[in-house]
Amino acid sequence: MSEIFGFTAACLVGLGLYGLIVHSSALRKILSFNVLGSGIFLLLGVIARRGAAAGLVADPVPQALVITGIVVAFSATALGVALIRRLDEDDEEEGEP
Amino acid sequence: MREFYLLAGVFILLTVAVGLTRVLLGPRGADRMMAAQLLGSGGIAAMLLTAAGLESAAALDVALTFALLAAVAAVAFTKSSGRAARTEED
Amino acid sequence: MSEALDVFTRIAVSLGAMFFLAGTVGLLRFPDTLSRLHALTKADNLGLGLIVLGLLPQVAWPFGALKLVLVWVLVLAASAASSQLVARKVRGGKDRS
Amino acid sequence: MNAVYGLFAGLSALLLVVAGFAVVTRRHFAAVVGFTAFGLLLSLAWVALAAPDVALTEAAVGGGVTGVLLLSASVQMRAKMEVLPSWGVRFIAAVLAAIVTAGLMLVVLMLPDEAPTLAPAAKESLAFTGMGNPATAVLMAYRALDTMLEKVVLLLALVAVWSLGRDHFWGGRPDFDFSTQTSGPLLLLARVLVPVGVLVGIYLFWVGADEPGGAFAGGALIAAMGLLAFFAGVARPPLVGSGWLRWAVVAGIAVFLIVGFGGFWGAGDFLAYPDGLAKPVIVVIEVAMTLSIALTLVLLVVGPPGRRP
Repeated sequence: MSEIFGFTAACLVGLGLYGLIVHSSALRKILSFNVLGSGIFLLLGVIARRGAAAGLVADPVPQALVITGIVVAFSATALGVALIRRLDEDDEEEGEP
Repeated sequence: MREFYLLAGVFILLTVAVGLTRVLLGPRGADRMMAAQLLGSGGIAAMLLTAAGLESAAALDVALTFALLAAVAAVAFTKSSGRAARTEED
Repeated sequence: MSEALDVFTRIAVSLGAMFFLAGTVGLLRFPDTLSRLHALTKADNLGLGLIVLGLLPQVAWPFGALKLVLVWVLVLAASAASSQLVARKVRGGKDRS
Repeated sequence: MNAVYGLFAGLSALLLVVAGFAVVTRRHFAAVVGFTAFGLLLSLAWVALAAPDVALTEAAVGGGVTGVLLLSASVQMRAKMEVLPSWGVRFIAAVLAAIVTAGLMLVVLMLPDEAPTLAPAAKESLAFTGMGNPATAVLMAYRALDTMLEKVVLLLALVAVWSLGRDHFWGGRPDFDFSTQTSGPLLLLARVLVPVGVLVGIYLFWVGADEPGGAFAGGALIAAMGLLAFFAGVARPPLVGSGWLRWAVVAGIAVFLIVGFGGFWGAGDFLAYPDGLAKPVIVVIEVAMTLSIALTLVLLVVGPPGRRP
């Protein structure tokens, strides 16, 4: 039954990819990239749920991987936002509209 | 009884998700923020019901985390929606 | 005894769900921001309150119950404070223009 | 069970609608609101997938600190609406995305019936560490090296963010956007919520050994409370140049490394825990990690120094 989330994950990856291509502003690209990443995490979650064995309801290894992944994704997002801000400031100083 | 919890949770989630159209309609930043706030408390309610329905005690902790973060998000939205509105007026 | 409690839970949770429905309808149909705020706070406080009340007899005593009540109190505090902030913002905007 | 099926289907539909909204809408502010709502729904999905640890981390990191970060960025942008490319470009992008989605769906359908799993191996490490929560055992014992390197990634990201500050601001406080105005209700909220939130964060970290929770969820929750304190004006972002801050930020990695090299002497390998002492050693690492994570997340959100020291 957890395969439903597998399909959802596939759609999320598609949505994120679409946003990553069509958006021109960096902020929206970052946001789309996060949606894409969430799709991949969700896929790992489905794989973890299918790997239930040895008395555990799910395989904890992919789950731990996702926990690490969420934090790494956040670090990348924070760095991206900091870059956008600095770019904006520099644009303003050069007097661009 | 477990079925009842889960169905009630899904019902609340779908209801407040319809309210999200306010985010589209606006017109003020405050209206958008209120829709998100409604989704927040609806999500907390759904999480509590899921905790009961799936008999997962840990889901209660997730609901607790939600409750705390809903407040942070609400404050951040109010502060920034005011800013966004002001710059829109400029 | 436990059957009576189950009936109580069903009634309280259903009522709570109704308040969420009412809050959503109000948020979508009420004409101005302040009355929408009124609808929203009803859903927040009463809807969630009734659900917490309904679930209280069903959770582990005492820590589960304590967490449930804590969730409700936190949402109440957050909703009260942010309603104030929203209302001030809306009124402040009107005064200026 | 039909109700579980309903929950899965309902959650999936909502996830897609909200994510679609966040990606497609032209208004930046609405997109960020949508993304925060998406984080909330995602963490419900994690509970449904029997992964409460991930749900907690997603709620605290995805919904909390990422939301505030993106919001502060969207507020600063001068253009409030997105300019989308022509209809044709969007169509081609949609087709491309649909192909990738279809491919992934095929993969989901073709997943082997007998799912490969590392659960038995993780279960073994569970017995060795004396912990009750398999996810924490994997993070701290079975794959501890990954967790340590991930802390290094966080630190590197912070170094990179700080390096984007201007030279004359170096050593000053970060200029966190909306910390200028405060009001009564906000002050009250911060004074009530921040202590409770920090307490819940410590609780999450503490039960993480045996129940869902752990250093990441606890640290992220404490970080969100720090942001709330900045919003209300009851605390200010710290001076970037201060010595205590640097020690606190590297504390997690430092303890990890000390334990790691201590492993050569005590147990014969890098990051090997001595017999019988695994649990106390892990708790010491986790305390330092929670502190470092909370602080690093806050510093990543508030950004590089923006005021003169």
